[in-house]
This record gives sequence, structure tokens and C-alpha cells, in this order.
Amino acid sequence: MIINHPLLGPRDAQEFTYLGDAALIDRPDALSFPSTEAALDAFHDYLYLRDNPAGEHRELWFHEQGDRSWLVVTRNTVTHEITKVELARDVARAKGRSK
Amino acid sequence: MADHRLKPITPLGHDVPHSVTLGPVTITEVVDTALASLAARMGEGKAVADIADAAGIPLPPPGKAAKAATYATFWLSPDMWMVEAPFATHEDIVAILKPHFGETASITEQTDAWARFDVTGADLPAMFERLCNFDLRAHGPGSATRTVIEHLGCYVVIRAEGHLSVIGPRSSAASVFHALETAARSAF
Amino acid sequence: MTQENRINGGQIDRTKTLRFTFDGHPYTGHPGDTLASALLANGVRLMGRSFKYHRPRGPISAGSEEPNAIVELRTGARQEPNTRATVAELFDGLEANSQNRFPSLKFDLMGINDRLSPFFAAGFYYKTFMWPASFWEKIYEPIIRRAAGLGSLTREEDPDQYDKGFLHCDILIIGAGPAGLMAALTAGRAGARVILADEDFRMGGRLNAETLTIGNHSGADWAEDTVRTLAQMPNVRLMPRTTVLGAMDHGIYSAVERVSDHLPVPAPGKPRQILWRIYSRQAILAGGATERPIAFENNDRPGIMLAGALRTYANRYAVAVGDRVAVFTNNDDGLRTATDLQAKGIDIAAVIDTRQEGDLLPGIRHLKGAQVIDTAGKLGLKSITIRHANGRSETLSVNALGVSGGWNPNLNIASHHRGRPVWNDAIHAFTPPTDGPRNLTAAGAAAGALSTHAALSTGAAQANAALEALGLKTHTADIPKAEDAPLNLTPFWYVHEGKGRAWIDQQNDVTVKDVKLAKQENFTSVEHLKRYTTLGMATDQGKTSNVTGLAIMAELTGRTIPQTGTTIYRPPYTPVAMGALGGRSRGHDFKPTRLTPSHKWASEQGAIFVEVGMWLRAQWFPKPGETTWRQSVDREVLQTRASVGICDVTTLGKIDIQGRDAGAFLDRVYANTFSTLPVGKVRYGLMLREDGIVMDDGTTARLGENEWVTTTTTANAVPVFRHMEYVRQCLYPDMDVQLISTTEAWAQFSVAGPNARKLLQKVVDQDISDAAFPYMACANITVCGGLRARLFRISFSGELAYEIAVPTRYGDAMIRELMKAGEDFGAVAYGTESLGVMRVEKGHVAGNELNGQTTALNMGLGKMVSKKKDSIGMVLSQREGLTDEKGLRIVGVKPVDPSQPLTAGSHFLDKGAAATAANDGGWLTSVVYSPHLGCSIALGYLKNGSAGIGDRMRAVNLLAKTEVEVEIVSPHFFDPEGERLRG
Amino acid sequence: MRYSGFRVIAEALTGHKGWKPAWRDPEPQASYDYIIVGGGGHGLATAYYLAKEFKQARIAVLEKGYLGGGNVGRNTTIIRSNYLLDGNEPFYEFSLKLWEGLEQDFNYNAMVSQRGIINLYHTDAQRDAYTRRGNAMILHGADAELLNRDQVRAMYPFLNFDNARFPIKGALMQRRGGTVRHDAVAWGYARGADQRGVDLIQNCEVIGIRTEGGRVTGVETTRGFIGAKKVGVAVAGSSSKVMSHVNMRLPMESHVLQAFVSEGLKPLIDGVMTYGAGHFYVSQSDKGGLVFGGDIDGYNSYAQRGNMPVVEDVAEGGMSLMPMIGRARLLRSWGGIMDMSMDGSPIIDRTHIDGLYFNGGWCYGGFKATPASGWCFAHLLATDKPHPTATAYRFDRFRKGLMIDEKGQGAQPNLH
Repeated sequence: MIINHPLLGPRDAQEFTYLGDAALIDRPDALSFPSTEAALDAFHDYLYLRDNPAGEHRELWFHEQGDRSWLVVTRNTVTHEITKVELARDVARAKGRSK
Repeated sequence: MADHRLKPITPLGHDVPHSVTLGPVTITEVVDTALASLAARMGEGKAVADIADAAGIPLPPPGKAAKAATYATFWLSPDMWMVEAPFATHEDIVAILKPHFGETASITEQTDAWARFDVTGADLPAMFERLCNFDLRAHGPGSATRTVIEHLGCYVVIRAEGHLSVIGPRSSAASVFHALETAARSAF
Repeated sequence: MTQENRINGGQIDRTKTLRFTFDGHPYTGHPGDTLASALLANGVRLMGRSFKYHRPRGPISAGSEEPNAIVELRTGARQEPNTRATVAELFDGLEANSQNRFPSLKFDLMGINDRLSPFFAAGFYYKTFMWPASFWEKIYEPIIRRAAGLGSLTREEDPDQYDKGFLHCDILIIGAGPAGLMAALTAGRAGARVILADEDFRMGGRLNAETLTIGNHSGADWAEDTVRTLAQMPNVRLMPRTTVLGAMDHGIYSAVERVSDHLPVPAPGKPRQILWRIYSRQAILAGGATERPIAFENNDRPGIMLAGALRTYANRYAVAVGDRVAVFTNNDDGLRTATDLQAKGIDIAAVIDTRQEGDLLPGIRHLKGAQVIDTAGKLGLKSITIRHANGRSETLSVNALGVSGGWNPNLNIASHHRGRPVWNDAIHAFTPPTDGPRNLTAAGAAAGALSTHAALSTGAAQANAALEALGLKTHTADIPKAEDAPLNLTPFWYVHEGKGRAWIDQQNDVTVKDVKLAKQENFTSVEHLKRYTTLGMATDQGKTSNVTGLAIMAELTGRTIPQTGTTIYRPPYTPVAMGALGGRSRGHDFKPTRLTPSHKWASEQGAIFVEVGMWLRAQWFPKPGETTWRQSVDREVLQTRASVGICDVTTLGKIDIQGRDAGAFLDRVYANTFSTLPVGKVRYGLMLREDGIVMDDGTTARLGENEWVTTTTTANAVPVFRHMEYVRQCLYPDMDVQLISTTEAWAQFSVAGPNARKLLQKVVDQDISDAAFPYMACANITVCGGLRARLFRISFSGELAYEIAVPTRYGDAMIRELMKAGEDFGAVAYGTESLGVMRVEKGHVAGNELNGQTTALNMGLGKMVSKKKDSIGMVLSQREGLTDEKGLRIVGVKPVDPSQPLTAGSHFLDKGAAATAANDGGWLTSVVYSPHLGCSIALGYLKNGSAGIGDRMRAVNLLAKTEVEVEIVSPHFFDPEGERLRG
Repeated sequence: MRYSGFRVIAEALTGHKGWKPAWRDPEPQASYDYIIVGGGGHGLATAYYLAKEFKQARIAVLEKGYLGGGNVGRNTTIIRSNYLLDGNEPFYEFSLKLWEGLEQDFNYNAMVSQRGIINLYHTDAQRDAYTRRGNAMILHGADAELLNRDQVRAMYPFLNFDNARFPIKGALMQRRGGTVRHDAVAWGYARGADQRGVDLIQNCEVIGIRTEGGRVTGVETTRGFIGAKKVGVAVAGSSSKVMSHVNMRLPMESHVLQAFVSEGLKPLIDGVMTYGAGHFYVSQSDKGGLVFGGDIDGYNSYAQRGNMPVVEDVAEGGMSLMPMIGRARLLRSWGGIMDMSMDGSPIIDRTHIDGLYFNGGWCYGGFKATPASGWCFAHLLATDKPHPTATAYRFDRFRKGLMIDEKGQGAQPNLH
């Protein structure tokens, strides 16, 4: 596969390490829950449950053998066609994540 | 140059840099360059660019290398570059760079993290197509990229027509060198 | 023997004669021959035996689709089983042997299977050999396994090298027949970067096999001219002997180039083959088509071939397979064989044409509406029996028969993304799918355009389409004049008459009867048909048989052929040597080797090295007179604890962390708090995965207000760095943190033992007295008169200890300097074994305890997980299953009888408890021999362990049938109060 | 119709006219007591045991393609019970015991062949881990042996003992491990189920699950609605797709695993072998092909095909372990879709919908589990209680922190 890196252009996917669903960016804030149980529920859903779609999938790839950017790649899991590649940092910021 | 009694060895374990010529190419260990990573602190991109400009340190865009009088650089990561300088005058490169950048940048010594092999000769693409997926036929001098050579992440910096550097992890210098030699023998 | 079947013409170099042997008999051939063509020239038709029935077989093709003529090529370690004689390029001194026969090809005892064939119908083995149960492994299967298989490997290491590489192009053209050549010419002239790959050693495809003309040239001459023109273009790369194996994602194609297979041995330093990954922006499949046979009784005798192959042998290789030949066809292309061969002076006995309509060939006995219903000739064809349209039978004496049931486009690569082939009623064959790999089109016969003219024009058209897609200027090419005859095929798959066997898949001996049986037993899905009968599973992957088989199934089930569908086309297009896929990564080059900065010195000391991930580390340093490793390790440990020892610890991962938020960042990635650490201090950190399990541990030093350096375990250096980047970029994108690995930049040595400070003070330029440099201090210092260095007062051994780091190029000098400075104290170098002994004595966890399944609580470090801040893993570490009071706890273990050795991996059982899972009390993780305690000691995870301190249990190793009575003790065997490291 | 050697001989002598269809092709009925979604190995085994062992009736298996077309028809045919953890080992040992009597049980020769499996080790730490595992296996009633280097060498002298980057130091061996002819497993269960009245309905894809008041009432299919009292889903590879019909998000991802077979070769490798220093495992089929594989491609995929990096990685491992295979040729590759779960272990459990049951998450180890998976799923469907060997395979183990993580990789499916 080839991932069209937003900064570096087309790169062989072999240079990357795959993590999984880009929803992993949406990590809950551990200190924001009224109870430990509520925190456990939220973290369970966050860490363990996946949409796992047959079709378009936003997912995290790390350019391990390249520039060490984490990317959010929008890829079809049936055809492997890639339609969008973004820097994960930009995506995280767009989702309102900061420090 | 620090005045101490320790004698360095090259990445391949020699007292002087090793060199070999195979057909039209020559592969040489290069140890006379000091390296440091230069990373702009959050929100300091402009400041770092200005300081670098004043200090004679070019900051090339992604995929590129650049050279000025004393310093040469190539792009590493977003807001991060590798700075090269003559070892003889810049052995403690961090100590030299830091005063320029102060708290605007994070600077880390990288000199001995890497083993550099310069490859010179005609038809380098014929050799490198057996090593990595970096398309040398489509990239000219001033290109720099990280690529995988024999499972190792290495930087390839094209210095000039018929001259490039392979900069690989120092601990694996022998493996990188062996890969270069094997590819040269296979290609030529 | 003297090439008795050689005729005039052909593309062979008669000026040179090549000698070769087959089954030990010497023969001769010429450059340009394949093994098969040379054998046929010498009158040898019998080249192999079939898989199941051991039927005598000769080649049916002249290409890579060959199912029958497969041989063991070369001898010794280079012996290469299952090599298709039809594509093996002849070289001087070639040695080949037939395979899957005993004792000889002509007399094969396993031929008995042919007599017993009624018992070996499709799937028979699923229905028997079940009783008694134990007989399968002992009796039935060994017999079956011995009989199975085709060629053999020598079991010797393949002596040849293989290479791998990467090529880039605008347009990849697969196949250099008329379509591919025309496409290359068009794209090349337009200036595109073109790669033209063809599996043959001679480009031209069918043009080399035909007498057709292009313009004013013979097709073969046109091909040669065109190849010469293309070779002049710097933007065109010609790759003969290169098979494109498969279509991967996003325009990447795998291909193998046979660099040296046409040579006796590869030239020095040169590979036998190269595996290429070709990165293309556009690709054109111009791989031609494969002729398919018609099934009829005894259609598998040597001498019976595809009609096009008979032409190839005559026109390209100048070989008359027989001197009296018949042709059996359902289409006009088959007629060409008759006319071509007749023009070569070969006697055409008859053309048996299943079609009623159409013109008759002049000057040839052309029988319309006729069929071949049987053949004779045990080791080679002697005669055929035909049935005329009027029902009359006739036997014709012939020694070669060409069969043509039509042509199947070689669409495989276009279907590698599982696109379904499309049935084309004009040629009665499947053509490439419409939903094939993106940016791949097909041209020529591969696209179903079977005439020469169609090949040339579709080749040019697809090249222009590709150019347009690339935004390049198209090139209007003149299409030279060429034949454009239709195929005129009337489908005819098999002769219905006859009680005998009519082969479909010749190698695997799948016959029409087997397809009928599959239908009878309801294995009617095309996948069931394949799997039940083994149709198409042989080395040719059914290139000549699949479509015929499924067409017959379609007829039997009353479905259409497209309704029946095909099985799935999978890479590789033709079988590919494992060596090529493995490339250079084998033997010692399987993975890169990482050497420590002190490697050269350690080698000089005669150190024993051990693989630790990619690293080679000194395991121990034997001294003269030491005969066992224990003697060396005991000495190293005792001397370190008594005085001082030095160990290269460079392999630990080092990550430089800078930025104004570095402290806050560390608080997130580590379970404990770092932001409060003063400058100049080091702290131990515990890193959790988000699921609350321990990921890694190590120390982090604060060298400046915004400058930190973290160490990771050797094994986790890469994943920890990746994880930190993930936290930095994906979770906290606005934190001011910069990361870079400095693992290799510094040579780092541990100096441990009561005399560590005294030793170090001899090389360190600054004061490192306890007051100036207390426990857990760190600083940038200089050594040996001014070399920049880093010093950390940390201890893994439990001794007064430091880690000192210098730039890697000075690591070799540093270890020599340290050893020299230590001479007064009897300093020793120690390796990983001693490191392990001392850390177990101190109860420090390492890899065997940090196994990805254990928690901080398990390790007795539960208190380190701060609940006051958000850190990765903090929340989920609180789950009930991970906080069970009765869960695993780390313990120390000692044998009650000190003379008894412990074994890591032994399980705890209570005294008297049966060895069952219900009584499993945990296991011993790490075992060392402690020279201080004079016995084996261990760390272990014990269920409900904290309650068991002082108890006695059994450490049982059921694998070795040993057990040791042990005492459960604190994991801190040595200096539990830690007085020594503060000394 | 009963299969036997006598029958084969009798049929051979009479032109094979008497063989009956291996199974019927019935039209779906309006409703069933049990619908098993998925006619792969696990689904067919479930139906077979439901009928045979749990004496249930009115059972249908719905298969979107052809019977046995799932991963049971696309794997490397290995059986073994060499697991480490308490949650797994009893189940896989139960499965191995079922394999040992399977062919006589369902009257079909699936060529269950216990030629042994060895896991090579190359470091002391791997040896220690295998010692721990081998002991755990024996404690659970399985067989295990630890071989030293010489013992491995005696068994397979052609491995790379002298020129290896990571020298072989020994192996964990399970002699009862081996291989089974994979398609025959599906066919044997299918035929056995059909003979016991189970309707096997091919080309019938489930496109919806109908519920009423929190209870399942049937399934929507490409051949219309079919009512059911209980629905068991056994569609590994497509689990998330099917369970999304009831809005369930599962603790798993779908990944592609490639596998490979060489051309037929005369016998070389008797048993099954896994390389401990690279991603490579191999056995040799009764037809002579080397059947081998390695790691998953590592990215979410439903494409049933992979890419070159894994092909090369596997070949590198193979060449490093057995340099003699350089001149053997890879004949065919294929790709199957795995339910890669969050801890590498499966799920056999009820769902939040009454009457809807789930079986999946088999990662790349589902084939060896086929008999026990079918048996335990049938047990759950018939009795509403988990089988004693499958009590750990619950959905809520992640919430409770009771993961069954053999490899210790945590909640990242592609690492298991």
C-alpha cells in the first residue's frame, strides 16, 4: 500500500506502524468522571470497542521509519483505497484536544 | 576541540575511516561531521526560523536538504531538522547552537547516533534500486529522506550528482555497510 | 542422438551447440531452445509422470502454463524441483531429471495406480481409512505421504544469492507480445517512464511462434525491431525473463527477474533472481492468452499438445513434434497449426473440426463435425480414433495431435483484487473484470482482443489512455497492418462419448468423471468442485484446466458458465522461488546486528556474546582456567559486590525529552509523578499501557529545567518511543514537548560496587563525592580531561553504582580507560548473566516479569500508580480483575536444600497437592545462581503470594519430571534495606 | 449413507453410481428453533453438535456463500492445544480431544494427523516462557515436552543450526498436535448435520436481525425473513458486520492473514514447526505442499488479500530457518479475514438480546478450535449456560479486567 503523506508525498505503507481506529484520539479525561465505575465504563468503551466497519475507516498510522508523524488515514477496508491522509496532530486539535 | 585523552573509533570499529571501491562506486565512512537535532519549541517556529537565518543555518522543507557556509541541514520531522557542522570545529555542537536559540528550540546531540557512509560514482540509481524504495531517478541533489535499508531506518541525503550519504543507526554500521557492498556487487 | 526432429527456420542459434542430459542421457540443443524444445528436437516426448495415476506425460504447451513436463533441474544443492521444461532456458551442461517416478520414467512402479484408478475417484480418501483410528498416522498416512509430492529438495542450503529491489515507473506494461510492445512504443515515444516486463527470455510473445506478418515484416522480425527501438529509449526499461507475479494495492506489482537461471551458475556476487517491487502509476496487462484443450478419452498421451504449442515448436524452435500430425479444434486458430506445419513439410493426417460450418482448408483433410474419441500409445501417441460426423469411426496413425478448444485471456493479475472475470460470448472465454486493480487496464489477447491487429491497436489505445490519465501527452501511433481474423469458435468442452477417462487437469489427474462425481455428490459450487476434485490445484494452478472444468460443471448443472463462475485468482502468477522472496535476509543477514560501543574491546577479551533483540551483548567474560560459564559469572558477581564491576548498558533505550511541558508530559506517560523531580535528579518510573498492565520501566533524569532523558528497557525502546509520540501528537497536541532518540549517541557503562566511586573519580573531572553527587543524582560532566559526558548515580545491581555516558565514538576508549582505572581495585567487566544475577538478588523486575500480562500490583509496585493525576493506564488498572487481593504477587524463592537447582518456568504446587491446574500456585519467572547465597534463587509470581512468605512449597517442572522443595521469601535477597547503594 | 472402505470398493466396481449427495439443498422453512448464522467450520460444528449431542431439532445453518467457504476453507490446518493461560488451555485441550475422535464420530476422513508440533526457542527467556507454558499444559492434562537443541536437530537436521542470526536452542513440543484436512472438516460436519435433519442453506446472507421487546425473533436474509427462537452467530471475519445489525460494537477488528503453499515436494517435514525468531510456521500437507504462514498484515481489512511486506517477511523467516527451501517455489497465497480480538482470545457468550448468541473473536487460531467451539456454542445455545471449558470467553471480561492475553500485547488486536 502507499500512503500519501501530507508532508512527504507517497510513501510505502511498510514504513509505517499501524495502531487502529482513529477514535483512539478521543481519550476520555480520567479526572472528569463522577465515579470510578463511570470512568471504567468510559475507558472500557474507548479502549476495547470498535466500529470495525467494512468500508471507510479512519485509522492511525505512525511513520516509524520516516518522519515519526502520526497520521489519520481514511481508507476503505474492503478495497484498501485511501481517500484522505491528515496529520493526527491536526485532527486532535480539530477535535479540541490541547494539553 | 576538547582536550582529552580518549581516542575515537569509527562506526565500523577502525582508527581511520574505511573505504571500498566496487566497480564504479566508492563507499566511504564519514566521521568528520557533528550532528544535532534542532526542534522548534511549541509556537516558536518563527523565532527559530529567524535565529537560524541569522546563524547561517538553512531550514529546508520536508524531504529536502540544504547547505550554507558552515552548516548543512536536512529535514527530520515537522519543526525538526538535523544540523550538520564540521566536527573539527563543532564537536560539542549543542553547546555551540544553544546560545543562539536559547529556550526557543530543543537541541540534542546526534553526532554518534549515526553512521554515515558516502557513496560516490556513476549510476547510483542502479545500486540503490536494490536497497530501498527511494526513487533516485526522480530525485536530485538537495533531496533527503528517511527510507528503509535492510530493515533499518536510514537517511539518504543527495549531496550532488553522483554523491549521496547514507546515514544509518551507528550500532548497525556493519550491517548497513554490508548491505551497501552487497548491492554494489550485485548491480555492477 | 542428433536432434532428429529439428526442422529448418526458427529462432535458435545453430552456430552454437549446447550439451545437456536428461535422466543421464546426453543430448544436444542450441541457444534459444528451452529444455522441452531441445528434448522434442531429440525425439523425446516423455518427460514426466502425473501426480495421482503416474500416467506417462509429455509437454502440452510451450509456455509457463505447462502441467506435465516438469522436471528436477540441475543437481546437488542447486537441484530445483518441479521446473517446467517448457520455459527452462537451455544452457551448456544443463542436467535435468524426471521426477515422481520409480525406478525410471519409462517404467514406473507407481503406474499401478493407473490400473487401480476406479478406486481413486475424486474424494475417495474422505470416505475410508478411518478404522481403526490409530491406523491413520501409523499406516495409511505414511504410505500416502511417501507417494505424494512431485520433485524433491536436496535438504542442502541453497548456495545462490537472491536480491530484492524497488522500481518506479509511470506505466508498467506486463507482457511483451504485440500488444505490450505496441503499448511500450506508444508510451515510450510520449516520454513516459515505462517498464516492459515479460516472462520469456525473448520478447515478442506469440509473434515469435507464428508465421503472421506485421506490415512488411514477419511478426518475429517486427518484434525484434521494436525491442531494438525501445532499448534505445532512456525512459524505457526492458525486463525480459521477468514475471509479474501479482497486483498489490495502489499500483504496486511484485515481479521476479531471473537474472542467472540461464547460466550454469550465477556470476560471482550476482544474484540468481531478483524480487522487484514495481511502483507504477498506471499499468497495462498485456499478458496474452492461454490455449485450452478439449477433453476426450486418453487425451493425455505424450505427443498430444495444444495446437498453438505445436506451432510454437515448429515456428520458433524449429522442432517437428511428430512427422504425422492431426489437429483437433473447435475454432479457426487451430487450423493455423495445420497450415503452418504443412508449410514446414510435416504430414497433416487430418484436421478434426467439431464445427459443422465454415470453409474447408485447401489441400488438407479437413473433417467437419468430427471428434477425437480415443487415442493409443503407452509412452507416446501412436494413433487416434476419430468419429466422423456421420458416426463412422476411423483410426489414424499419428505421433502428434494438436488440440485447440479456444483461448483464455491471461486475466489473472487483473483479478488479484478479487474482481470477478467477465464472460465474453464472442470468444467464449472470461475476460478481465471491470473492477480490477485501480489504474490497471488490459490490452491484446489478455483483454480478449485475440487478433494481431486488435493486439496492436488495443496496446496503443491503452497506452494512450494511461498517458492521458497521467496528464502526459498522448502519442498517435501508426498501427502497422496485421491480420484481424475472428476466432470463429463454437464451444466444445469435452467429448461426451466413451467410458474411459478424459483428462481436464492433467497434473492432478482430474477427469471429466471426477467432475460428474462431484456433481452427483452435490459439490457443485465451483469452490467445492475445486476442493473436492483438486482441479486447478497443481503447479500450473489450472491455467489450462479451470475454465474447462467449470464449463463442464455448468453444463451438468444446467447453469451458464458465468453463473458457475471461477475460483479466485491469487498471486503469484507462476510459482516463485522462496529464495527470491526471502532475498538477502537469511543466515546471519536475517536481521541487522547491533553492536555495543564496547564490542571490539569485549571481543578482544574473549567475551561470549548473546542475542538480545537485534543487539549482541557480552554475556560473560571467561578468564583463563574457567571451564564453565558459572565460574565466570560467579567471579564477576562476587568481584563486583566485593570491589567494582563494569558493564556496557548502552542497549537501554534513551529518549531525550525537552520542552516546557516535558514534566507534565512525563506525568501522563508514567504512572508515577515526574514534574516534581528537581533538576539534577533521577527517578524510577513505571509506565502502564492504557489497559493498566505494565508496559515498561526505567529511570528518567532531569538534566535541566526543560531537559530530561528517559531510559527504557532494551526490548521496549522502539514501542515506548512510538507510544510517547502517540501521546504527544494524538492526545496532547499542544504540549510543548520534543522527543528524539539518543540511544546510539551515547556509550553508557554501569560502574558498580563498593569501589565504584573511587574508580570513577579517576576518570571524572568533577568531584563526585557522596555529598557532591548523592544517590539518584545526575549531571553533565567531563571525563579524561574534558570530554563531555553524563553521569547518573543509579543502581540496578544494588551496589553503589553509577552509569556514565560518553559520545559513542569514545565508548571503546572509555571502557579501556575504566578498566585501566579499575586495575587497582581488581575491577571486572561483567556481562548480561551477572547483570541478571545481581538484579534477581535485589528483586528487581525485568523482561521475564514484565511480560505484558502483569500489573504494578503484581510486582509489588501498586503504590506507584498515582490516582491524583491522569496518566495512561491509571483508570483501567483499577478493574476488579487487576486488583484482586488473591492475585499474583512477586516473591523470592529459595530451595530448601541449597544443592538443588531451580528451573524457571516451574510451577508452584502446595506440598502434597496433585499436579493439576486447580492446584497451580503460579510459576518461577527468573532463576539464577547466587554466589552470595550459595544456591539457586528465583523470582516468581505466586497466587495470593503475600500470605505465603516463609511457607514451603514445591517448584515442579513436569517437563523434566523434577521438583524442588522451596521456601517462599522476600524478593529482596540481598541488602534489603538498600544500604549499599547509598554508600 | 455410511462411508467405509468396503463402500469405496463396491462403488469403484460399479462405476460410482451409488454415491449420494453429501448434503441436501433445502429451501428455507418459515421458522426454526435454532438458526446458526454462518456455514463455516464453527457454524456447521455448532449445528452438528446441537443435533447430535444436545438432541435439538428444527435447526438451520444460513451461509451467504458456499459451505465451508469461511476461514475453515482458508487456513494452515494446524491443530494443537499448547496454550498457556487458564482461560484457554482447558478449551483447546477439549478441542484436541474432540479432534482425536472426530472422524469416527462424523464418519468422514478429515485426515486428523497428530504428527507433532514444535515451537522453537532461541533465547533463555523464550525457554523459560515455554517451560512455564509446557508445565501449564501438563497441569491441564495436555502433553508437552521441552526439547534441547540436539533433540531438535535429530528431528529436523536441515534447519539452520550453524549459520543463524538467532541460533536454535530448543523447542517446546506437543506430540498430539498436528494437522487436519481443513475442507474435510467442514464437509464432515455439514454431512453429519444434514443427516441429522439440519437444513444447510447456502447462498443465503443474513442482512438483518429482527428483535421484539429485547428478544430475537428471526433474521432477515437475501432469501426472505426466517423466524427463529434462538439465533447463534458464528461468522468470524464478519462478526462486526453481522452484529452491527443489532448495534453492537465488538471488542475486535477484522484483519487479513495471508497464508501460502509451495509446489508439491517429496516428504521433508513431518510435523508442524514454528520459528521463534521470526514470523514463520510450516507443515507439509499429505499432497506434498509446504503450507506456511506468518504474521497478519496488520491493518483493518475485509479484502481477503494482503500485500508484499508480509509475504517477504514470511519468506525471510522461512529462508533463515530452512535455507534449503530457496529452490522450492511458492505456488499460491491467499488471505482470510480474522476477527482479531482485544486480548487475542475468543468470545462465546450471550448478548444483551435474549435469544441472540455470539461466537467469534478467534483471531488466527479458529481452525483448531472448531470442534470445541461448535460443542461449547451448542451447549450455550441449548442450555443457556457456558460449557465448563469456555466460561472465560465472556464479553464482560474486558470491563472486569479478566483478559486472556496469551501474548501479553494488550488492547491492540493486530499485535495478538
